[in-house]
Amino acid sequence: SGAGQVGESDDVDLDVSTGVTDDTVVIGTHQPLTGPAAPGYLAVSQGAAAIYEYVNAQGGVNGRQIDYRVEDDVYDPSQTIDVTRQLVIEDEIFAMVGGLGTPTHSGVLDYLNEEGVPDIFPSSGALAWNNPEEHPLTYGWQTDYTKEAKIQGEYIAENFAGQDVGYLYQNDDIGEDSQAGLDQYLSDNVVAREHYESEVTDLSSQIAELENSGAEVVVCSCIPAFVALGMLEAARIGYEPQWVVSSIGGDTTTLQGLLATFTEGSDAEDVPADAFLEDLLITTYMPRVEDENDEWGQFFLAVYDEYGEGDVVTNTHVFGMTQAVMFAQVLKSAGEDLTRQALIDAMETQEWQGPGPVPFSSSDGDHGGHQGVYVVQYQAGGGIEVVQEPRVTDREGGAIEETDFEPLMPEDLPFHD
Amino acid sequence: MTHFINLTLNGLASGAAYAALALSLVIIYQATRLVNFAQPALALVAVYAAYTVTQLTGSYWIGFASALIVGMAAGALVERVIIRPIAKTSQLNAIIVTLGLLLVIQGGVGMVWGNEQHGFRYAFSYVGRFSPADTFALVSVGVVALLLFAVYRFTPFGLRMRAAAFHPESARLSGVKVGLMLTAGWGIASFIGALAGMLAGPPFLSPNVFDVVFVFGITAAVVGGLDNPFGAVIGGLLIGLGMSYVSGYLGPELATLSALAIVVIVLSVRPDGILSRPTARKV
Amino acid sequence: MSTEPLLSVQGLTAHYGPVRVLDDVSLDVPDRGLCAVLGANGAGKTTLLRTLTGLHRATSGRVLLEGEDLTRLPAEKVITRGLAHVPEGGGVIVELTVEENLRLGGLWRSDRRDRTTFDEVMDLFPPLVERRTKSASTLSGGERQMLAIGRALMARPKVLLLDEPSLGLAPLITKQIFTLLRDLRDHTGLTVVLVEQNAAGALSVTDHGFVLNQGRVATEGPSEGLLADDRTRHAYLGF
Amino acid sequence: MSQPTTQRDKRTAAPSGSDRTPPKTPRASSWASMPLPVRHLLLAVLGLVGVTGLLFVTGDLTALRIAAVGYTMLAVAGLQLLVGGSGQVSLGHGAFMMIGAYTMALLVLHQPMLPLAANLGIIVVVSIIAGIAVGAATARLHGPYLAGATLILAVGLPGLTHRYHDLLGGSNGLNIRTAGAPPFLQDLLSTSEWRALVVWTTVVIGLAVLATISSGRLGRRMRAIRDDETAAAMAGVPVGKTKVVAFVIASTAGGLAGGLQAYVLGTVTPSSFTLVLSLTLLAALVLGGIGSLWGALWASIAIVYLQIWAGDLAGAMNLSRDAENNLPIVFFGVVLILVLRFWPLGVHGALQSLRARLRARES
Amino acid sequence: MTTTAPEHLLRADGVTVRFGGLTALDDVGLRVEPGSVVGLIGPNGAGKTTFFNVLSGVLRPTSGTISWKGAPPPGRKTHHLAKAGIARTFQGLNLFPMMPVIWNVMVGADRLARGGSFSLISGLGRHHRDEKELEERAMAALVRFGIAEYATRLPGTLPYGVQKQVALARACVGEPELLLLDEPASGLSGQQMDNLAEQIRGFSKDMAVVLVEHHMDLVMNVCDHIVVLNFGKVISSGTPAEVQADPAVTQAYLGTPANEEPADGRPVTVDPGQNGAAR
Ligand SMILES: Nc1ncnc2c1ncn2[C@@H]1O[C@H](COP(=O)(O)OP(=O)(O)OP(=O)(O)O)[C@@H](O)[C@H]1O
Ligand SMILES: Nc1ncnc2c1ncn2[C@@H]1O[C@H](COP(=O)(O)OP(=O)(O)OP(=O)(O)O)[C@@H](O)[C@H]1O
Ligand SMILES: [Mg+2]
Ligand SMILES: [Mg+2]
Repeated sequence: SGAGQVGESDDVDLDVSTGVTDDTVVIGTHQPLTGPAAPGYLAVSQGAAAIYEYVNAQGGVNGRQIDYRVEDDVYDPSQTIDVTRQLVIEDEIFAMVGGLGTPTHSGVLDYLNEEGVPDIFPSSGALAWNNPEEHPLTYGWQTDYTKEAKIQGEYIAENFAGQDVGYLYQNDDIGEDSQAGLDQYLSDNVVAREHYESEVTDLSSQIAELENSGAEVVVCSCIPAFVALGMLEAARIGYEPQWVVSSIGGDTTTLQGLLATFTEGSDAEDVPADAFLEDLLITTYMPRVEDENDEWGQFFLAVYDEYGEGDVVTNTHVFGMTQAVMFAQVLKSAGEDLTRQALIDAMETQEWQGPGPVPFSSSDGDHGGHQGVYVVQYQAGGGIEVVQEPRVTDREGGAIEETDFEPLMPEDLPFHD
Repeated sequence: MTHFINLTLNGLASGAAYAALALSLVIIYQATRLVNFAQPALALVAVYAAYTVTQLTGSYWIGFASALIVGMAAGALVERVIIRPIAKTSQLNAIIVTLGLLLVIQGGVGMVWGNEQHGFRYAFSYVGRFSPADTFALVSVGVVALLLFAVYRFTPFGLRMRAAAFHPESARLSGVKVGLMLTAGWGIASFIGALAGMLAGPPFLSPNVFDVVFVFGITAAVVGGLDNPFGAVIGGLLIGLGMSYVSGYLGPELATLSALAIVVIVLSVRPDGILSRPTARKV
Repeated sequence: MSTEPLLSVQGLTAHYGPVRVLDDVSLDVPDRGLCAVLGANGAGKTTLLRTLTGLHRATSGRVLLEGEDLTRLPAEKVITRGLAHVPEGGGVIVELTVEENLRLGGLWRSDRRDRTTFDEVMDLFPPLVERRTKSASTLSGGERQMLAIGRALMARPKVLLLDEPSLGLAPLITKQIFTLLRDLRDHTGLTVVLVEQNAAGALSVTDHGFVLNQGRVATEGPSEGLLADDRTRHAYLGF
Repeated sequence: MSQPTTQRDKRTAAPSGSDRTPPKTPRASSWASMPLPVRHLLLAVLGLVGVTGLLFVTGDLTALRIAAVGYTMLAVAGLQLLVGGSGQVSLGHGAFMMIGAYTMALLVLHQPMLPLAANLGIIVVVSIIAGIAVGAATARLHGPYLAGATLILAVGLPGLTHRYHDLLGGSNGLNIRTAGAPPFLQDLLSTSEWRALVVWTTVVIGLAVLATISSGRLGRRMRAIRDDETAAAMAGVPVGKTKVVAFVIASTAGGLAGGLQAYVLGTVTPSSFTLVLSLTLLAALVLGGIGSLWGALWASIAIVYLQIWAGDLAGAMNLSRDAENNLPIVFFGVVLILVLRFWPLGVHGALQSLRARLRARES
Repeated sequence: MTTTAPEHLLRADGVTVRFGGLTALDDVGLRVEPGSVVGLIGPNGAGKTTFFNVLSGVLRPTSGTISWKGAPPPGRKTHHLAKAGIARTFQGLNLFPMMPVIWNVMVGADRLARGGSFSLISGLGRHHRDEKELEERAMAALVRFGIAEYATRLPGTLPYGVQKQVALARACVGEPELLLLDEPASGLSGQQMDNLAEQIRGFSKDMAVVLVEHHMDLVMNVCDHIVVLNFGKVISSGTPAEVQADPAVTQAYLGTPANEEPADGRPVTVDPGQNGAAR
């Protein structure tokens, strides 16, 4: 028989409580802790760990302490496979939570589903996660790139009507999916499409090209390091477009940290980090630590202060923390009698009420996770202002709609004992 | 046309960084006949030291100086403690040990300073198509290459150094303190490596920041010819320009492939690099 | 010999791994002496010279130069005490130019800027003059040997150790070099230790000979004596 | 990686890297009188039996790692022939693995009905072509120049996946699903165990071929070239051709290894075939011992397990987060340095001298 | 010459080699008949090794032709010539330092293996028999040269004289038709030199020999014909007796007694060209 001809696999048994004891539940994740991708993503698991510590300090969930195991895969899919198997077979995790990265997680998607391991909230905006037919145990998390880009596109079309737009995107599914959304609203105004490879940290030719094309608005579907690089490069050649950054790159705390030390004591001192970031538009779906009015943001700061390890709290930490809160929520809903089936049932029936301020979907054949984004703008001095309330949409040609979703505040949301 | 000029200037700027690292590799090669994979790691330590010192003192230039000193000391130390006993056994072993060192130092830096990114400024303003920082990079690399060339070709010290590298036993029979020369070679090379790090490090530091630069540094050294500091400079600029043009006109995903193309083309015409001397008589 | 020897080797023993290649070798070389060290292949001649200059560690025994103990000194220090060594095969550094090779030989001297030695050596080997700036790798076998000897002379040594200098040299040149050695001894007071396979030739220019056999000094004596002694010749020198 | 100075160090006995196993003085045992391929195939069968036994006593996770040891060993063994045999230090071995892996993935995706054996056969053909291309392009290069060229090959080749995004999947690569154990074996073997067996069957055959080449005439020709090209040519050895053949053999082993990796893991991405992989292969080879195929075994065990052990160690040591994260990297580096410091001939060399010492004590 | 072979085994005509401005060989010709021993002598730097390099394909001449058995050689690369039956030793020995002596010699015998590329790559077919045969031949050669005891040693650990024997064994074991020997006697003792003469005369039963050597006794003893080079030019050729009697040779190479004791007491100059024409 052919090497590529795969038979049907048997149904998996979900009525098991692997990794669960009376007072603990073991969960695992794969993250890049070292290697070139580590600087960008290290904070995710740090944030999550802080929340689990907090939850455990409050008595755990349904009397169980959460044992959070983070394995380093160096962002190399072949290592992801090994550490995932190690987590499943050796550590006997109850569920995989927040496995990070598109190429990495793609490699273990089938395995987790075949082994009957719930695959909750992969940390990536790829479209692949939302496929309940093939991967019934996988529940997406991040607002997918196309949805986000549609809302970005609409916002730009409305607020910068008639202006020329340039794209700067990472040359993988981030860029591909983002363009699919942006083009629905902006295709007539696009004057340049520039991409970068995450291995090459030189954006000079791309930025030069963007300037050349006369783009007045630049949409950056990039990770934070490349947002910062792009801004520096633009500043270098005196190019000042309106930057629009998507959630993955719009971590102003991180950006600020990078740009502040960078400009410290240099000739560019008169160009403080603020000046780079001023008026920056960001689409986002999570609480924000820059926002003093954001109760969740403030809550996270407080939790991290007590349970985290040093560091400035960035929105990348918040990414992990939001995930952890939501996982704790669903764990609570799953009840005392914890089995994998119970968790899946809880996922399907959960009424999500935060911390993210946008609706969340994990049921009815839609495992898409966050459904939309809101738009914030960076203010001089480090704060942000919400310039457009959350809107939701689909990933196809559907309309963009406002939502009346209201998240519960930290003290009202049950996610620990 | 402006696009072309932009690409050229960009290429020169990044080429200067490659050239600097290539220079340090050429020095080590001339002093020990080794390709030193630990070079970027030594530069990393130096630059992180500069980062810390700058944070503490508030002065960039004190940091800059400490980077050079730390780099040099680290290079000399590594030679004495780790490389020397192993280099005796075989050359391949010594090269592999530099690989091991790369891991140890890179991991060590991660342990001490964390794997997060840190912002790190340029020596001079980076603003401008060809900014003062770029000028500084290009000029300092050029000056260093010139100095090294002069030292190697025309001073007794340079002669001793080359003799020790090529034929340690004959060098000893001529009264050359071979061990000292090796240590000095590593020290100087790491000094230049640290300089390269200060040029190539900004704007953001992380333990892996030099991985890519180093690859192009090696490429540049090989393209230019390992026996000549000017080769490193020419190779660096060639790689920098080539990659800039290709990524500007054809697409950035082809940048590394274009470096490969440059290597293949240059080495197929001149197997020992652009500035190689005629191959030695074999029998 | 009544006078204090210039170079004195006392009970020298050396090994390669477990194999003993020098076994309690003692020999005295007088000031201004011309000595030959002879022996079959593998007798240990090369090893003896390498041990003298510190390229190879002695297991036991001592090497004294003008009474100073050199045994534990590394080669680069030994050289500065006035010992020069033309190794087997010459050890020319082919990556350097001819001139650089020569300059290297005298580099450790404080008077290295003084060009007279250099000029003298150049005068001795005219074929090297026109190849001064060429890479030493282009030299022919014999030219390399000249360069090696020249480099050793650049150090203005008290004692010159030569390991088969005639290797690859035309007969005329060999003769001239042997003559040169005598000449240098007479005019500059050089002391020479000459290792040679060409026993007859070596004994005819030297005044004292040592015969090594399996790492031991089998016999020694004035050169004419050895040359005349049939027993020694047949037993050890094979002619 | 450096150009040996002509006529340098002819005297210094450098035991390291030399072929410590000169042919034994003819011994009239029936084993020695068997042709090499037969001997090596017998050893291969023995090895396969051993692996099968090991699979039955261990679990699924170990099966995956045993498979990983298998294909890594094949890759390292190919590299060994190239570096240890012909003296061409290649830093781009990962590129060949990548070619094999993508070939496998494309075949499974686009020609799913082809049997695995046919896929492996096609990979061999593709790898041979790649080997000829690289070998011919680099045949004139020496030492560090060859190293530099192959290094940039390892770095540049993954760029193709971005260029031909639609075919090769860009940085997300390709995901494939391959068939598990045939029905009649399904009760006996788990999918992972079946795959490990498939891998090891291919690997032992490959190793038998490599061993035969390495200890036969071709191996001797390569070593001759490594030691002295002119003298080898003067003995009638075609230098350029032999160098290319060495590359072809290495690329085939590497390509097969990559293909097997894709088969086992079901995913190929450019980030699995970085320079780090190529350098790790070479480093591990020297660590294991460059002179013998046994060295390749130790090397592959080191590649697969050192990280894991270090991870366990770090977990047990209660370090700060930064320290814990980075410990595995440091650990590998330290092991590498220490092994080469005290056992210049690698683990295999150390074991050999240990055996020699034990034997000396016995007699 | 008395041999009546209709064809020369090797014939070189008008060989000129220039290195930049230096003419290392200038219109040099040579004929070698089967079974003969031809001596090639001349001062240091005369171009002898360079000529060998041309004959063995290591170096491409600037101009000039070589013919092998009356036809152009089968290829221009060294290994083509080696396959055709030319073997050589090197002035610098060029042994394979990291291979045991027996393997060194087996490489020399490699051209006698009869298996094709298939057996070479697969290790099947003739390979096993070939290997056995090569090993036997190599061992026999070691025995013949009296160095069998060193079979498993690395060349670098051997005395120079033994290394020379290894090099000789490696060159001869392949049963070449033409053997080029570059200073085989340097570093040998008198006894060994006699053996060498014997060996060379033995070789010439099966193969022709071209001998570069500075030991005149040996050269005069074994050569049928001698060619003398100086500054890249042939300055004399003929039988040993003829050459020895040629004053040009005496002046340029062998030296006259007058040279030995310079009259003025100044250090002598070592100059092979002192009597030669300026270039
Ligand atoms: N590096 C080495 N390792 C092991 N044994 C060695 C080494 N070098 C030399 N020997 C051994 O030491 C002994 C003496 O060698 P040495 O080279 O001193 O002899 P020699 O008298 O100079 O001979 P020749 O006249 O041939 O040069 C020989 O048996 C040789 O095999
Ligand atoms: N590659 C080269 N480049 C420049 N000059 C060279 C080269 N090869 C040889 N020569 C010169 O050509 C001349 C002839 O050299 P060759 O080695 O043939 O001399 P030889 O007759 O073998 O001398 P010897 O008896 O000393 O070995 C020498 O003067 C040498 O310096
Ligand atoms: Mg000797
Ligand atoms: Mg010669």
